[in-house]
This record gives sequence, structure tokens and C-alpha cells, in this order.
Amino acid sequence: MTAEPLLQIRELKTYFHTERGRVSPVDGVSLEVGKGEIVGIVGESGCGKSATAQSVLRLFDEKRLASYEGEIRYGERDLLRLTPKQMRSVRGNEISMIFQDPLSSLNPVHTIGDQIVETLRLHQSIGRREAAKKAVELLRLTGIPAPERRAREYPHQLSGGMRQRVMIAIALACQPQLLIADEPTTALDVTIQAQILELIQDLNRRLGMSVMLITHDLGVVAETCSRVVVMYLGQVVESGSVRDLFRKPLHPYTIGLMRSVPRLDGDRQRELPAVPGSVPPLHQIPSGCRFAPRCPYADDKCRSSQPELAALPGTDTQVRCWHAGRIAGWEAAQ
Amino acid sequence: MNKFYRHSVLSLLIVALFAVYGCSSDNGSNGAASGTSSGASGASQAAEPAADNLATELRFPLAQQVPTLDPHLALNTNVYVTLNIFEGLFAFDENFNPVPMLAESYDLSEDGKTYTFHLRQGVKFHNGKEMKAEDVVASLNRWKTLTGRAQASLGDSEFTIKDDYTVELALAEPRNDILSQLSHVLNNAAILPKEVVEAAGADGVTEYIGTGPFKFVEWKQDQYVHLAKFDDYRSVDAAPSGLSGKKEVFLQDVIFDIVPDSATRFASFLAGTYDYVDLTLDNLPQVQGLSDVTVDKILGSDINLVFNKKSPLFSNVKYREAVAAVLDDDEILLGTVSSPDLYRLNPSYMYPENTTWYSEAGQDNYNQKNPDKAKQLLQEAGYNGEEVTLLTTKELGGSFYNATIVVQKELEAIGVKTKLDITDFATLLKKRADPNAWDIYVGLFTMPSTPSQLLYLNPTYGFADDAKLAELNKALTAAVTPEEIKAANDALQQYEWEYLAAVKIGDTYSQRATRSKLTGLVTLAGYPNLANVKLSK
Amino acid sequence: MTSLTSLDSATSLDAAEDAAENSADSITTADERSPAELAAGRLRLRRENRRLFVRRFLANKSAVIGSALLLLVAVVSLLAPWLTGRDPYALEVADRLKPPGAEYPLGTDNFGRDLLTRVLYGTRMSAEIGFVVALSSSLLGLVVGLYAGYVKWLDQILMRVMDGLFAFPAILLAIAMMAALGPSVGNLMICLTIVFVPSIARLVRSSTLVAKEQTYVEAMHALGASHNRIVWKHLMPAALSPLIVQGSFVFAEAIIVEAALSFLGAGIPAPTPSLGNLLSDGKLFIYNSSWMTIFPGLALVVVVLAMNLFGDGLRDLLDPHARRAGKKR
Amino acid sequence: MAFYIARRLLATIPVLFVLSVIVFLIIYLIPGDPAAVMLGDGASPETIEALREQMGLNLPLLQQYGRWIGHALQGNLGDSLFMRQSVRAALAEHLGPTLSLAVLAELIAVVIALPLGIRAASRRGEAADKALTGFSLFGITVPGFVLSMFTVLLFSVQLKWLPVSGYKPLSAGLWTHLQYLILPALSLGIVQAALLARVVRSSMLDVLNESFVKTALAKGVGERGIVYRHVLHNSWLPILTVVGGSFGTLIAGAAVIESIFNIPGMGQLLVNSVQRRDYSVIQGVVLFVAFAYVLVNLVVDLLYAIVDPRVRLQ
Repeated sequence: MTAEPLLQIRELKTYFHTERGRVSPVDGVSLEVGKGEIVGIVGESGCGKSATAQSVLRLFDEKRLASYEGEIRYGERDLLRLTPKQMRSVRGNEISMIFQDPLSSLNPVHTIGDQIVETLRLHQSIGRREAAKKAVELLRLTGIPAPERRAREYPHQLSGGMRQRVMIAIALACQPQLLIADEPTTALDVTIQAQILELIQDLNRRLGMSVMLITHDLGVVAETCSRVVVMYLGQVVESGSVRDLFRKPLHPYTIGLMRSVPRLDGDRQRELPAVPGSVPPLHQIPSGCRFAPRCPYADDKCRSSQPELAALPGTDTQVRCWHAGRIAGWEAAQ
Repeated sequence: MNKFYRHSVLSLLIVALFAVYGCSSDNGSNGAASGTSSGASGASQAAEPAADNLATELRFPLAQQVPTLDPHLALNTNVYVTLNIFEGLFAFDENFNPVPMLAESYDLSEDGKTYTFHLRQGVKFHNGKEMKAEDVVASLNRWKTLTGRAQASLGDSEFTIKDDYTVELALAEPRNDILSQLSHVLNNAAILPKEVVEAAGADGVTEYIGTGPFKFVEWKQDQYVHLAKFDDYRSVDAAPSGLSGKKEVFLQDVIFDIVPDSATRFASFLAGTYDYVDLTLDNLPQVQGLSDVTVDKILGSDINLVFNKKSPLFSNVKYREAVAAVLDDDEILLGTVSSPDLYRLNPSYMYPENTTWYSEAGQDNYNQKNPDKAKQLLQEAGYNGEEVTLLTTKELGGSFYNATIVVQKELEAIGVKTKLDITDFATLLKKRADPNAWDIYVGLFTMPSTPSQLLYLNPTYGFADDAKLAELNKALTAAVTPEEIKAANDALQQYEWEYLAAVKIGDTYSQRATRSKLTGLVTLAGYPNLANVKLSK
Repeated sequence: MTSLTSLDSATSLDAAEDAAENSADSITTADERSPAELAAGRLRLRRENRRLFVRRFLANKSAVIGSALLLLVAVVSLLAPWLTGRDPYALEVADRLKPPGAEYPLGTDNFGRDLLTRVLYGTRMSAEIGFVVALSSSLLGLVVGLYAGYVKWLDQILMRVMDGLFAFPAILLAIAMMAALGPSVGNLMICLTIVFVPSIARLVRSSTLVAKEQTYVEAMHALGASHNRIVWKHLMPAALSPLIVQGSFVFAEAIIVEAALSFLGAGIPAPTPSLGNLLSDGKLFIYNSSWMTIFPGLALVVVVLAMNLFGDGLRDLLDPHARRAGKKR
Repeated sequence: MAFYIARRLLATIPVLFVLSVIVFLIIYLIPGDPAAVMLGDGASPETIEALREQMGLNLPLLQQYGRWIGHALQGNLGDSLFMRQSVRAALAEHLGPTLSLAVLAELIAVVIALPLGIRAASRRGEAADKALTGFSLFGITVPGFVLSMFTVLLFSVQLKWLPVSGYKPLSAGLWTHLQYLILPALSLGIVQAALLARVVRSSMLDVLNESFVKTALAKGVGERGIVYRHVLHNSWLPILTVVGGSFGTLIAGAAVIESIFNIPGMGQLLVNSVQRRDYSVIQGVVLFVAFAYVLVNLVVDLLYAIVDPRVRLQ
């Protein structure tokens, strides 16, 4: 781990109490985000990556729906033990978050300027006029043209890309140390996607702000992240540097994911390989290794007992698979 | 642009709202009707100090809307008001005897055909003008044309001026009910100034100027009528009795509130807004316990079952006799007023209290309660299931409806097919005037002062057109001496019980509560005379 | 511990649940299985959905109580003539204003008629009015709403007429119709239907406008479906669930309006018992013979409550994104 | 924007025209006529006929309507036989009480419904939510006129705090004016509060599911800020619609309460006029109520534009 750790999640479990009993979309997740680092979290939808992200800021309703276990160490504090008031002072101030759908993530009846001023005045004692000026600066920082006019307009008057920039401006209002981006580009078309990712990387470089980037798009991870965590069914199955994972993925799921990415120089005639089957529902979790039912190399051991997430000797990558070392060889053999 | 847009719309709305709200509420208080007397000063002069601790304002509840305040057109509740504003040449004492009021005296010619009325002098109208013969003649001739009963009695004879203070009435043939006609409460023969009478259109006078103890101040339609003391009222110096005699005014202002809902009237009485209220059977126990409240019974309307003598069935007297035979008056009256001490049986079409016109003739046809005889009569008449339509309304307190459905039950009991036609009051008036819209109508009637004024005896009401009945009726009005009157009256009532234009069912009482601090209130047939009334604080 | 938002439909949860629902038939790729297996799978799915619907129904308190009360009202209305075997019109003036006792379980009115029988008949009459008015105004409102929502130029005309009717005071309509066409239950039902059609029509119109914009409607056009087919096969179902819910509230509202009209003398023609009539008759005897007001009042509350509870329950059940409320233990 | 208002007002002309025709037809159908009611059953047929002649009731229906519409277009709604004044003056006089009653009742409704609805939505499933369901069922089930029977008994008769019935215009002093309106407004307001509270709750619950609420939470906004600044601001549209609708019904539909509390409002004027067949006033009231209703809807639409920037006044 080169960077000094900013956020350390240890054995985080998030429980949802639904009509059909208790489920845990996040089932013992451990990962770290270092200062100034961009960490990607990948996995099919439903694997708990977004639930993990939202658990960091405890955005779920803890009165009627959710409860947490484990530890989220941020600096010296464990976010799970903070009082609601303390938690509020962290949100948007030290850790901010941006979401997937810019269209519905902004309050339609407030102007863009007001929504930024709100964050500023929440965490800093700053006059209304001065906050408004700072808001315009933030809009300029995120590359929005004619920020003075835009500040007075409403969300429905802006394009999708523009709105995502506003979300980022809101997130940056109090220079947070960590930005959690929950699939920030999924709802945008490719050209805008690139601009937003570039903006995030630029802000990471210039402000030294760490970023936890949640996405299901391996291409995005390759371009922007330094480390990546692969999640499956509420658990981390592999994590390591982007270079290692892309060059030599160890966990069969990661391998499957990598292979299903269409390559420019790929052979067009052959059918694009896909990971067979789909993520089982949360209340039908298979015994043993959770990926076993879809894993081509699964044997009795895999189906009976669950492997631990452990560093594979000789590599910096952590993987949760009994046959991690050997799988690379088998692959080569085919 | 955007924010400015929002603020401009907001401010425009607020301004509009206030404009609408402002203009509507402040003109809510100005008086609607004209009619404040031009002569006398609007508000009464500086109120002279109350004798002892007398209150100056009395609020009096009315049960129904007041359609008009024109005395010649006034019926039921509006009479409560007009009686205290206007006066006629004569007025009833407590025994319904006509007593001179605006007329000092009168002479009757030998042949009983010509009345000469001598007017009191120096009597002032509310507008300060002195009452003269021209006013009396103009008023009474207008009264004659507007009122059905007056036309039936006076025909086309006219009132004429003899001199400033003498008026003459020449009749075609002698009539003994003239004075009663001039005193009767409904469509009262009130005297108004000549110019007010002449200015009146078909919808009634527009200025309410009379000679009574109270003068008109303001009428807010459907809300209240405000009367005030008429300071230079010239009272007769006879002893007060009924609506006649001496009238002294101790109140400065009288406000008749129009409160149609009986529960609301009663609750206001309990809350102290009113000191006099009509009672329903249900309210009774709540006031009986109160020390400062006296409850008494006053004679109200009588109930008669009127036949439509032009209807296919009831043009045949046999069917009328059959219905008369089956009626059980106790059950009908009990069903109507729900308490045995709120009605009384009475075979006569007049009240016993009206001694001159009360008669027992024909009473064996009354309250027969004989279903078998009725069935037999029906058979003789050849009844085979034709439907009898009972016309009624739930308005006017619901008593009409109550009586009708008990009659319905009794008719159904002997196999008569009935149909109930319940409409609102306005439709009832229309249908009752239409010969082929109904068969039987059970109604409550304000007791007139003479048989000639009984509505159901003349053609406009139930279409009675029988030569003998008309002849007996005329003979009754021509009778002069008490003996002649008694004989003619007995003959008419005896024949009425045979001809059966209508079947008398019984008389009803109504109950009222009066707080002890309200004294001197006299009523005649339920209509209040507010003169001589004192209200302590 | 933030305590506020009920974020029970958090994105991840939805995804998981949706996966659960169609997990039954996606274990093996579709084409490999025989039609019999497919049919069995579909049957199992339908049975499971029905079980799920029943479980949700039972979990929804207001729906359960509502339908229980509704059942009671229906039974009472149907069996009214046989429950007491007495004629609601038979008057026995000697027995007037008797308090509830052995002979007359709920006492008698001022004509000595048995109040229990009249309340039963009254409930039946009011339930009948509510039902017929709710049904006819729903049907009429559906037709008007659908076509107003679907056909642009019709929209203006129909909606202006609806505005007119909406603003028309029900009282005038009732008194006028009663006076003009003669007082009868039928006329009152027509009058009440006219009063409620506009509100239903507006509801259906708004749901049609929304549904019309959906892409599947454009797809229908593309496939050459006729206008009527689109309106009745596709747009109408979208309006059904709000319509049924609004219909139940119209049922309750109609009964209250009838009661108000009886107070003004324009309701069901006497002596036919209806809850409105009984209430306004009782008003004159409220202090000493309060049973004449209390029992019809109770009956009115039960019937109206039943319909409102049923309506509430229905709305939650039929509402697509009904709160799948979590029960934190 | 002024153009929009003008267009909307012009659009009411056809509605009012259709209404006036319907009312004239109904008047033609209702038996009984004002002359008989005015003169009573004691009057002779000739006098009744004379009055009908003076009122022009014997003219053919079409001519009567033609005469009426002719006057109406110049703003003269005719005179009332019973009210002894022009229809316009009668309407203005009866508007005050109805407006005061409607405003006060609506105020009561909003003051009760808003806080209750907001708490029920933000504390779903807890006490406030259960209280709301109970109260809203009570409000819808117990009709206003039954409620008024008991409130009068308690506050006017027993406690003597408030007058039983009657009305004093605003010019008689605010407190006296309000004294007469509290009980009737309460009887009307509680029913409207019940309806409104449910809408507030359901519209807020819908907004709570929007993702910008999660953004607000992620920004560190407290519960109060989220409920009032974010959720409530976005729930105004359905709330305003219901408030507009209920204000409309309060103007037209308070006849029963007005007759029980003897308040000279539009409802009472209408009932009295129908009972005594005062045709010109019936026509005037119906048109006025319809126009008032359209006005209320217009105000609601304008408020939409203020409350929600996305709403454009085309």
C-alpha cells in the first residue's frame, strides 16, 4: 500500500430488514482508500458495491430498514459509532458523494446556486452573498460555461453532463478529502463520460482528493483508477493494483469479467464470452464459495467451504479463491 | 428574468385577493331596503333614560323567511312583524271580538247595508303625516282587491270618502262579518298613507309606513328585520286585550332574527340571545327544569283533510263519506304532534273560544273511527283500486307530512291504494291549484275569525261548488242578531258535515318558553303583540 | 444513526428483489425446456404471485378491516327484509318514541315505526345509492376521461363541460330534479351521478395523458392497432387502479351528500328510509329520543368507514410502487 | 402572463353560457312560481296573475332568456323580487360571509393538515402517522352537519363561549366577526383538513423516494432541512390542487352548515332562492359560483408557476 490510508473499511456488514426477512447486501467487506488515491469498485449490478458506498455515509434509514456491523475507520474515527449530529458534519464536508442519475439527483425547485450555497452554509459560517460568489467559482472550477447565469437557473434547464458537473461542484464545496462517486458516468453518453472522468482525475491531482469510484465499466476503471476492488454478492473477491489485475487477474470471476470486455482488435466472428448464469438473490446465497455455481473450476471444496480473502504469495493482489494460484495456469492450458 | 417573474405573479395575486375580499365585506353592512321613514329622524332621538333597569333591545326569533312586509299580502311569519308596524280600523280582543282601533266608532244603516266609520283624529303615520279618510279609502280598496276572503265578502262594493275623518262602505246585501274581515290577522286590512299605496306595484308596497307602535328601520333579507319605537304613537285608551286596546312601548329597538333551524333557535334561547322561543316536544324537558323560564301552551292551527271535489273519486260524496268514516283523529293528531296534551278534539270548524261562531252541529260525523262502515261505503261507491294521491310537503315544520302519512296508513288499512306526493312548498301551491294533480290534502290552517273566511269553503281551495253550501254561507253572513247568526251557523256547519268539502280532524297547541325577565307579552293565535312588553336587564 | 428517510426502496434492494421475482424460470436458458415444464413454471409463478398478493392483502390492515365491514354491510343490506321480519313503514302511533328495549331493540321513531328495521332498510338504501352512483359515475367518468385524454380536440370540449358540472351546486340540481321530475330514488341517483362524474373523468384523463406518452403506446401505433383498441386494451387498464380507488371514495361520498340533501329536504323522498332521512328525522328529537339519531349515525359511519378503509387498502395494494415497507425487528 | 390570464378568463365564457342555459331549462322544469310564493295561498288568482305579468313570467321561455342574456351582457343580472334589490347587490352582500367562512375554514384545514401530514410522512408508521389515518377517517366519515350539532351544544350552549348562530360583517370588528364564524368554520374545516392531510402525507412520501433527497442527505442536510426545504417544496403541486378544489367546494357547498348556523352566505341564498323560485337570483348564484370556481382554479394554476419553475404558463 503506497499511499497512507484515509478510509479503512473492515468486515463491514450492512443488513436490510425487508418483508421477506433479513438480507445483507454487504457481507463482510474490507477495503482501503489511500490519501490522493482513486480506487475503483467493480462488479455486476446487485453485487453490493453501491450499498457499500452508501454505507460509508450511512445513507440508509436506520430506523426502519438498515443496520450495520464492523468498522469504517476514517482518520481516527469509526463512522459507524458517530452520533447523527457528528455524522452530519462529515457528510458533504469531509466525505461527499455524487450519484448516477444527474436528472433526478438535483432538487428541481431550487436554483443551482442555492443548492451549492446550501452545502457551504451548512458546514461553514459564511455570509449568503459570499457563499453565492464561491458557488460561481465552484461552477467555473468544474468547467461550466457562463457560471454567473447558470447559477440562477434550475436543473431542468441544464443538460445531463452539465448537471453532473453541478453535482461535482456541490460535492467539492467544502474541499472534502474523499469523494465517493456512485456510477457517475453510467447515465451519460460516451463523450460526456470522458469529460467527467477527466474532471475527476484533474480534481484528484490538483486537490489531492481521494476518490472511491463505483462502476460496472472496466474501461472506466482502467483509465482512471490506481487500485481496483472486485465485488461479488456482497463480498470482495479480488483487490489489487489496476496494473496487476488487468495483466494477470487471479479470481475466475475477475477473469470472466475481463474476457467479456469487447476488444478493438478482438476476433469479430467469435461470440463474445459471458460469465454464465446471473447473480443469485440475496436470500438464496449458495454455500461455500459464492461464485461456485458459476465457476468453471469449482470443485467439492469450493462448494463446501468459503475461501478467505488472502494475499496470494508473491503478488500484491488479494483474492478469495481456493485455487487462485493455479487458475492462471489452467487458463493458459486451454 | 425568472425570479422577477415569480415575484410579480405573487404580488399581483395578493393584491387581487384583497381587492375582492375588501369590496365584498365592507358593503355587507349597508342597509339594503329603502324605507327608512323620511319624516321622522332616522335614529330615534336621544333615548330617554330607561324607567328602571329596563333593557332597550329585544331580539325575537322567526321560524321562516319573510317574503314580504306588505301588510295586505302578509301571511304566517311576516305577520309577526307587520302586526307591530301597521294597524287597521278595528282589531281583535282576546276573544276575537272586533274592537275599534283607528276608527273611533261606526254606524250601521237600518238595512244593515251601509257602514259609516268615524276616524280618530290626530293619528300620525310614521312619516309624520296625519291619517285622513283618503288614506283609509286608498288602503282598504287596495286590500279588498288583493285578498281572496275580502273579495268573497265585499264583492265589488267600494269604500268612499264622506269627509276628512269619515269613510263609508255601501254593501249590496247585509253582511255580519265586515268588522271581523277588517280585524283578521292574515292579509290584514292595514292603513297606509295614500301615496305609498298608490306607488305600490303588484309585488307590494316599497315603503313600510303605518300607524303602529313600532316603525320600520331596516330589513336585511333572510337575516333580520329591525323595528324601532315610534315616539309620537297615539294610543287608544281602552284596556289592552289581545291585539287591541292601550299600547305603551318600553322597548327602543326590536330585531326579528330569521332563524329557520329549530335546534339553532332553541340553542340560542338557552344561550340567552332570545327570551322567547317556540318549543318542540323534544326541547320541553330541558326548559321545564329552569327556574327563570315559564312554559305555556298556546292554541295553534287546526288540521283539516280537504277533498279535491273535482277529482274523479272525490267528486262523488260517497267516497268523501267513506274517508270521513274511517278517520281516527286521535291517532292522526298524536302522530302529528307526538304528545296527547298538544292537541284536542273539536268537531266544529271554529274554535270554542270564538263564542259567536262556535257550533256543535253535525258532530256525530266527527271522529267516527269506523273502518267497516267505510269499507261498505267504498263498495257501494264501486271502488276497485284506483290510486288516491295525497299531496303534502315536509316544510313548514313537518306537521303537514306527519298528519298525511297517518291518514295514509288509515286509508291503506281499508284497502285504499294511496300514493304520497311530497314536494316543496312552492310546488305544493302550484299543484293544489291544479284540479287533476291531487285527491286529498291534509293541511294545518290558521283559524280565521268567521266561517266565511274558511279557505276550503270557497272555490279557490279544493274546488267546492255546491249551490246549497254557497247559499247557506251567504245567509250566515247576512244574519244580524245573535240568534239569527247561531241558527245560520248551525245550518251551515250541519250541511258542511254532510257535503264534506273538508273533514275537521282537530286543533293543535304549540308550546313556547318565556324567560321571567320578559313581561307583558300577549299573543293572539300565536301572533305576538310587542306593545306593553317590558324586558329587564 | 440517521433516523429520517424511509429509503426502503434503495436501488440495490430493488435490483435484488426483482431478481428474486423472476428467478423461478431463468435457471436454465429458456429454449431447452419442454412446453410442459414451461407451463408448470408459469403456473407456479402465478400461484406464487397470488400467494404473495394474499399475504400482502392480509398484511394491509385497512384493506382487511375495510372488506370485513363491507361484507357486514352487504349481508345486512341483502338480508334486511328477513332480519327482523317487520315492515319499516308500519306505524303504531301508540308505541311512538319508545326507547330501545325488548320489543323494539333500537327503539321506535315518532310514528312508532321500528327503528332497527328502518336502519337496516336505510343502510340497504344508502348502500344501494352508493353502489349505483359509484358504478355509473365510474363508467361514465371512464369513458369521458379516456376520450378526453386521448383525443386532443375532444379534450377541450369535454373538460369545459366537466368544469361546468363541477361548479354546479349539487343542491340546486337535487332540489330542481326532485321538484321537476318528481321525487324518486332514481332521480336522486341520476343527480348524484352527474355530481361525481367530473371528478372521476379528471382522474381518468390525467392517467390517460400519462399513459398515452408511454413508448408502448407509440409501439402500438406502429403495429397498426386501431385507436379504440389502444384506448380500451391499453390505456383503460392504466386508469383502472386509480379508478377503483376513487370509485370507493365516491361510494362513501355519495352517501354523505344524500344525507346532506335530506337535511335540506331534497334527499330520498320520505317515507322511504335512508340513513340521510333517518338522521334528519332524528334531529328534531335529539335530546330526549337520541337513539333516533345515534343508531342511523352509527350505521352511516360504519358504511362510510368500510368504503374508505377498503379504498385505502386497495390503493396501497394496487399502487405499483407501493411502499414495500420494511419491518425492522 | 397577463395574456395567459386573459385567455383563461375568456375560456370561462362558454362554460358560463352553457351553465346559464342549463339553469334556465331547470327553472322552466320546476313547477311552482315566485308570484304564488310571494303572495301566499290567501291571495286571489287575479293578483297572482298580475304579479306574474309584472315579472314577465308569462313570456315564452326563449324571450325570457333573450331578455336575461341581453341584460347580463351589460353586467345587469336583473332584480330580485324577494330581495328587493339587484341580483348583483344581493350576491355582493352574500359573498362576504361565504368568503370569510371559506377562508377561515381553509385556514383551519391547512393549519391542521400541514403539520399533521408532514409529521406523518417523516415519521411513517409511528404515532403521528397512525393519528393521521385515524383523524382522516374521522374527518371523512363524520359529516360536517353532524359535527356541528355537537360543537354547538358544547361551545355555545354549555360553555357559552361562542354565539349559537348568526353573522356579523367584518366592519363590526374582527373579533365579533370571527366569533360568529369559528364554529361553522370548524365544522367545515375539519372535513377539509382530513382530505388535505392525506394528500400532504402521500405526496411527501412520493417525494421522499426521489434521489435528490439522498443527495441532500449526502450533503449533510439535517432532518428538518430535508423535510421542509427539500421534500415539502416539491410536494406543493398536489397540495395546492386539493386546497384549490376544497376552497371551491367551500364556496358552493356550505349550504347545510350555513343554514344550521344561519349565515347569510351563497349556499343559504341559493337554497332560499330555489325554495321561493327566485329565478334571477338562482341564475346569478349559479353563474357566480361557477365563475368563482374557475377563478380559484386559475389562481391555483398561477401558484403552480410560482411554486414549481418547471411549470410554464403556455
